[in-house]
Amino acid sequence: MSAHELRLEGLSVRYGHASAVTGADIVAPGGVVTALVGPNGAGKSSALLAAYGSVAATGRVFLDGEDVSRLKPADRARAGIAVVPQGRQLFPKLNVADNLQVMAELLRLPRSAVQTAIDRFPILRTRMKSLVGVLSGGEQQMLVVTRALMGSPRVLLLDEMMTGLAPLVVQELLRTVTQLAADGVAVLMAEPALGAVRGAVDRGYVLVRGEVVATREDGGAALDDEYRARMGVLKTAAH
Amino acid sequence: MAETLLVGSGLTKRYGGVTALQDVSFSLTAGEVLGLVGPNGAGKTTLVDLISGAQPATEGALTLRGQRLSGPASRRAKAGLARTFQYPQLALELTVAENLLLGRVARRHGTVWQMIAGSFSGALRPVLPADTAAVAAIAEELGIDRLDRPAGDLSLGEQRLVEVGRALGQDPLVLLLDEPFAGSDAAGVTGISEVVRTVQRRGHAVILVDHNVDLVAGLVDRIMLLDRGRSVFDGSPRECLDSPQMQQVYFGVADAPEEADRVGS
Amino acid sequence: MKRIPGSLGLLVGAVGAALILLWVGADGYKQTLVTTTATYALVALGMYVPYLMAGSLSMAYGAYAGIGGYAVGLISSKSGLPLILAWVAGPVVAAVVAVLLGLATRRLSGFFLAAVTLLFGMAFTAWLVDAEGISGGSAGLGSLRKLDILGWQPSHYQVVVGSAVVVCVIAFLLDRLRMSPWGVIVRTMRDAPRAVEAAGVRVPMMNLVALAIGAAIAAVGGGLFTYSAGSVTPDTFTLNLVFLAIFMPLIGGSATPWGAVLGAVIAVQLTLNFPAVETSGTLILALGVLVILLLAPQGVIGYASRLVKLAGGRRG
Amino acid sequence: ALTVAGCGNKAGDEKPTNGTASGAPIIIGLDEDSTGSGASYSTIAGKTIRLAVQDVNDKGGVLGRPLQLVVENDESDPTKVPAVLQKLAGQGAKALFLQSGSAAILQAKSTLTALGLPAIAPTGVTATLVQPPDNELIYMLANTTTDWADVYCGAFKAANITKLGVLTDDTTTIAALDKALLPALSCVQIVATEKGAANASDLSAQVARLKNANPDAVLVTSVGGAFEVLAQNTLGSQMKGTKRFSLASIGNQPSSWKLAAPGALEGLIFMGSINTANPRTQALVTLLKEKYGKDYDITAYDAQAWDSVHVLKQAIEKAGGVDDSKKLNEAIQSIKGYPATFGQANFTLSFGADKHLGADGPCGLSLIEFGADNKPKGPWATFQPPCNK
Amino acid sequence: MGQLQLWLSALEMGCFFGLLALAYYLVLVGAGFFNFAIGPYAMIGGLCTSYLVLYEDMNVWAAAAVAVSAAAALAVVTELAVVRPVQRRSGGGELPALVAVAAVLFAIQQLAGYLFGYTTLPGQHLLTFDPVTVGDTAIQPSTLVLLAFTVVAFGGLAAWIRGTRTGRLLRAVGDSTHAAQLLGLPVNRVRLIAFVLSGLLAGITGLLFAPKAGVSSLSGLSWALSGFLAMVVGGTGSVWAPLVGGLLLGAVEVFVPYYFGGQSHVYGLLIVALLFFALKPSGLFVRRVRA
Ligand SMILES: Nc1ncnc2c1ncn2[C@@H]1O[C@H](COP(=O)(O)OP(=O)(O)OP(=O)(O)O)[C@@H](O)[C@H]1O
Ligand SMILES: Nc1ncnc2c1ncn2[C@@H]1O[C@H](COP(=O)(O)OP(=O)(O)OP(=O)(O)O)[C@@H](O)[C@H]1O
Ligand SMILES: [Mg+2]
Ligand SMILES: [Mg+2]
Repeated sequence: MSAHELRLEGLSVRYGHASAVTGADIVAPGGVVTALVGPNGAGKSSALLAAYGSVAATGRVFLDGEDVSRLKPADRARAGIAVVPQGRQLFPKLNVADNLQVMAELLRLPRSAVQTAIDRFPILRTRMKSLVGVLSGGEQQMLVVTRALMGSPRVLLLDEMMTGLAPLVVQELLRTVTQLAADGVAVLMAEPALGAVRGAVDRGYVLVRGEVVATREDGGAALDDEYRARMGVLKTAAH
Repeated sequence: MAETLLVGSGLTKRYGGVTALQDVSFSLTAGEVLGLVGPNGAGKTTLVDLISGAQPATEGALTLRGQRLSGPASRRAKAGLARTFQYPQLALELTVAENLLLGRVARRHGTVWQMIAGSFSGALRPVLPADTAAVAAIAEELGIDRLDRPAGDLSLGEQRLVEVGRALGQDPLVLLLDEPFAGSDAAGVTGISEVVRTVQRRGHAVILVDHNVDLVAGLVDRIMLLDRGRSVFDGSPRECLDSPQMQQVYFGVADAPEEADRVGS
Repeated sequence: MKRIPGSLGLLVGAVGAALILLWVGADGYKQTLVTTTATYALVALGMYVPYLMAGSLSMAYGAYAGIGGYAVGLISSKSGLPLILAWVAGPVVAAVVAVLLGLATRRLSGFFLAAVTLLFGMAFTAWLVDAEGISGGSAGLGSLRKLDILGWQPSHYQVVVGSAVVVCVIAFLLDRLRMSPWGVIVRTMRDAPRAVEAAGVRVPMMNLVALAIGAAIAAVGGGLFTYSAGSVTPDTFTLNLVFLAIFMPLIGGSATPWGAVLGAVIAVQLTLNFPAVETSGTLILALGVLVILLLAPQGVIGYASRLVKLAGGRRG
Repeated sequence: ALTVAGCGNKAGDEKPTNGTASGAPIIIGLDEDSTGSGASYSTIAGKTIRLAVQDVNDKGGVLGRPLQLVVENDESDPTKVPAVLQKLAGQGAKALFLQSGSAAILQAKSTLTALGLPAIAPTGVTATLVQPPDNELIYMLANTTTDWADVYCGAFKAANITKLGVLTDDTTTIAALDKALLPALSCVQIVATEKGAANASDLSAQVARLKNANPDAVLVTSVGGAFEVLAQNTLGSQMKGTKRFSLASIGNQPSSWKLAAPGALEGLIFMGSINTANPRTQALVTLLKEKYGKDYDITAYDAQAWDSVHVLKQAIEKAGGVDDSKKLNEAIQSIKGYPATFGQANFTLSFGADKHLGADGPCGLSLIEFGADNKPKGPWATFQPPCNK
Repeated sequence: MGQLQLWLSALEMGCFFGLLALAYYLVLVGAGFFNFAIGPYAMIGGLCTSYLVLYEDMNVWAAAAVAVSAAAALAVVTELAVVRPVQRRSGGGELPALVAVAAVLFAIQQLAGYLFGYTTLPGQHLLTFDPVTVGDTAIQPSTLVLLAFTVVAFGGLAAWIRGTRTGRLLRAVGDSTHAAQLLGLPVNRVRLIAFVLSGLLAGITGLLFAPKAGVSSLSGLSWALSGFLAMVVGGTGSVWAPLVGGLLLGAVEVFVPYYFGGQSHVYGLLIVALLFFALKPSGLFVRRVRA
């Protein structure tokens, strides 16, 4: 399988007068897991959603070299960009099956896609007819992840994907993600702290106040050190 | 021997055919921090809900300092409980400062008469310097800046910090934290850990739910492990981390959990 | 320099009121416009606390204003008590009624309250017609006594000025209330009731208090109108008034109670004093509301403060 | 595109001109509901007021001066009434016509007292309008409920009706009217009084209860419009064979006749005021048909509006002007024996300090029966009010 | 006559309220707020038809088609020109949108009065056939048509909402507009469909009900309130909830006056509502989720 690639060039996001991301250049090549780390409010989510198209942004987004900046989110999704948004971006008063069905239809997948997808987390299968709003926090997060992995994405945007998941699930998901990356999918995961996912990360960016301040190509541990150092430096500078 | 603060016995919660919590008992002494861990859907949030009164228990009883703890959440909050929500519950149109202020002032306006009196004093003397100062102190401790922004403008991680700050503002006897570390950066982790320590220093107690077991183990005196609604282990962090139960249900090799025994008719 | 909370609003409001009173002068029509505006403003202010702060929509404001009006009528015609007591009795009774209605729906979300209060408003009018002995039936109560406050008998113009002052004072107090801790609790209830409950406040009870305050203020307005119009009938305060009162804060700007006052001024100007006589005031008002919502969704005050900020930003 | 042609509400909206009259105009205020809940009947009288004013001006005006109307719309909203009246007064109005919903007119009374301006409510029938409090300056033309009671009683006696059922709407206007009318109907036993909402969409429950009470006849008291029609439709289908009576409104609302189910109004007897034997009525009919086309159905509203203008004209002439409103008020009270444009040929209107209600005796009334085509067929053969004056 | 007539009336009123409530339900599900302009849409459906037939000599069916399209067009205008921009400009709060549709309600009523007059016009019959007689009770054609339309409308919409792609999208969008927008669901299109459907539904409902008691420009407000009550009583948990709410309200409107006298109707409604809400605090059908 050929390796895919997501490239963000000069990406900027503004909310009214406040600037959340300023001129970020970020590349997520296929075959490896790229991390976007930065403190709370650094602009990670904004950058990811801008790449997906559901937040208005300037700058350009390339998927496998093709400019998709003008595409709507739905079209980007169909083109192969999948997103695990932060927080509970689900439909609480729809049941589990319908939540997945909505996504399947957006991606124009066959009916069977829902059944296949749900096999990722057996616990969800037992709750197929439950309203999503009664599930536990972790169960909901599992559903968000399941939904993102439904099609056969070329790019995975994972915003704090592991929030609220138990270690057991985290390990399994990391295995899945590394496997997908190995198969050529471009993976970009945003985390405020690398922690448990450090081992799975191959390269990454440090984002502070909307700007990329560092890039590391030599693995998750190095990136984490860089990030800590940057934050430490920033702290002392502030005093 | 420290005073016993909060005791729960035989707590059970059923939703239709789903048993979310089954006969869980625990006790919490002053100055103690209890960690609550368990796989997803184990019933941790449900236990927090039952204690805080957000949900009525199907069975079981609670006492706080020997007094029976019952009734709506507000009454329990007045008795000294404070909690955070796994997903932040902020008033997004209000500023960060106002959201923090809520925790600090709500108890003061608890009863009907206090509410009425509050409306008069609020109209005549709106802002008390002590409140402003207290809010500023909490924000400082958690590293929250720019208090005049609407809470809706915050990133999710920042909102979670405000959530913790609001609960701390209540100066609770027992603070219930539901996954406070999820999505926090290093500074946030330090801030929240500091909050836990502060409450502990005051001789009050904390129940800490989180999946970041390393952080939990470093902060708590005891860990209770929940699995499928039951308490399967209760002991010191060390013992717990080494216990076979923990290995099996929490870290162990992934095998599909038996759901059939929980989802009944 | 330490700023007194709410002083800016009061200052602007008081200057505005003074300008209006200057414009009015001795013109009887304009004086009536002021009392009508004050009445509308008080009903809208009454709605402000429960509706815009706490998010519970009550449609019984016609009834609350009516209670205030009938308090004036009854004390004037059926008792020897000083008339000023009507402004105590009316608001108290209105608050009690609001609490009872709120109790009936305390476990429900906003729209149930809207439904029940709507029905109550209708039943109240029917009751006024039926309860001849008390309310004077469909003819209502008229021929009111003049106010006599400890020997001081205010002239018509003094009543007009007084009503403007009352509106300013209530708006100022509500503005301070909004900023106070109490106001923070009430405003949080709208979006995050679970958090408020978990922090130690019984949300349903707090809602009742908010509803009671609102009803009491509206009753003050009803009393004012009845006094200056000289009579009250079961149909004086209709559902129309309630809808007007829903519009007003949004026209003026819902961020502060002063928006409700400004909204009342605009509503009265549009429906009663618009140059295109004989056309439908309701239509003009409805279109005005739409235009304002589309052009300045934060209302006139929100729009003005944005302009001020922009101007300040340029300079700074 | 939708055209507005044929739509009654626009007709006659033009402002009256000064005609042949010269001199300083005499300003008269018209408080009208042109767009609110009272618009459907208020506008009928409103346009005839304009027509009458034009007619007066064309014929030389009052004391040689033209009448000039200033008009404000209160949308039948009582909270707007004080301001509207003040505005009219501010524009120089020396007398007022109150042509709005009755709740609004009731609210107007106290403001009139404050303003000191005399006013006529041309189509008012609610007795409370001219009763205390604050009734010193307000006048009404048509017979009120006391006269009606006599006429009904005569009719019931003639038709051998001893048990009456009443179906009434829930407006305050009708509540006031019922209060005066029903106790005065002591000639019959009222076996049931049922009330429905004025904007009701269904009255079968009320009619079922009436039917259970087994009355000899049913009297519908309502402001007319949709309620009246629904009541007659329901009565017509569910209480076939029971005699039906009504107040005046249904007769004054030609537009409502079309609303009724085919034949639903047949046999209904209403309290009419239009009698084509009256020469003045005939003259007005001619004028109206000239103006609005030959299909125009005259109503009591037209006639009463016409008379209001002329009563006021007479009063102004008697007072020698409008500068002294007290004098003008007394002048209205001094009008005696004005021959009315409605009612029977010898029907007159007189006013006095204690008589704010013009009608002299029941000759203004006439019981009219509907025919199978849902249109008034003519005087009811069984009984007519005695008119021996 | 007996009870049958009453049951029939209750059924007819219930269907009418239920259909209006269903129109509310569509917008509530798809766009998440109460569209009070539903009443005026229905009024336009009835009034415009009558006006065209009576004053423009149009054929009933043609007039009905024009009127119902006008109602649907008003719904589209409400969404495109009012609700959408207001929500966008005010940051999605529910209050401004609610106030805006209340303003639309009054604007439509007044414009209708201006165009079609302020008097009540008789409703027009789409189909005329002999009344069906059951016992000694005659069921009017207009009643039968309304009942049939109720069955079709509810059946069709239930199937549509539950079973089709757009139906599911509708529920998703109304459930969390934010999530829908974030995922890239066609939020605007789905909402527009909801508005058009509710406009059509309300327009037809008004048209079919008008023969019962006529229709005037001011019918809009009272119809809006009746539909709102039925919606609140029914709850939002199921497509059938509006119908149940409507039928319940219809039964109250007919049987309370029947058993407790005509004077009782307003008090009766209030008391029934209070009792009902005390026992069933969130309406008959709800979907409860954790906050
Ligand atoms: N209202 C409800 N109806 C049905 N099931 C429910 C309801 N509320 C909770 N549950 C179920 O109860 C179980 C326990 O939920 P709880 O939220 O307590 O889990 P948790 O331990 O907090 O999990 P997590 O770590 O994922 O947050 C879950 O399986 C959940 O789906
Ligand atoms: N809707 C919004 N309106 C205004 N400002 C916003 C909005 N959303 C985010 N921001 C601001 O933009 C900045 C970046 O937010 P973003 O959510 O992208 O951060 P993040 O890096 O994902 O943070 P976290 O780790 O907490 O999720 C923050 O300062 C935040 O306050
Ligand atoms: Mg983020
Ligand atoms: Mg949980």
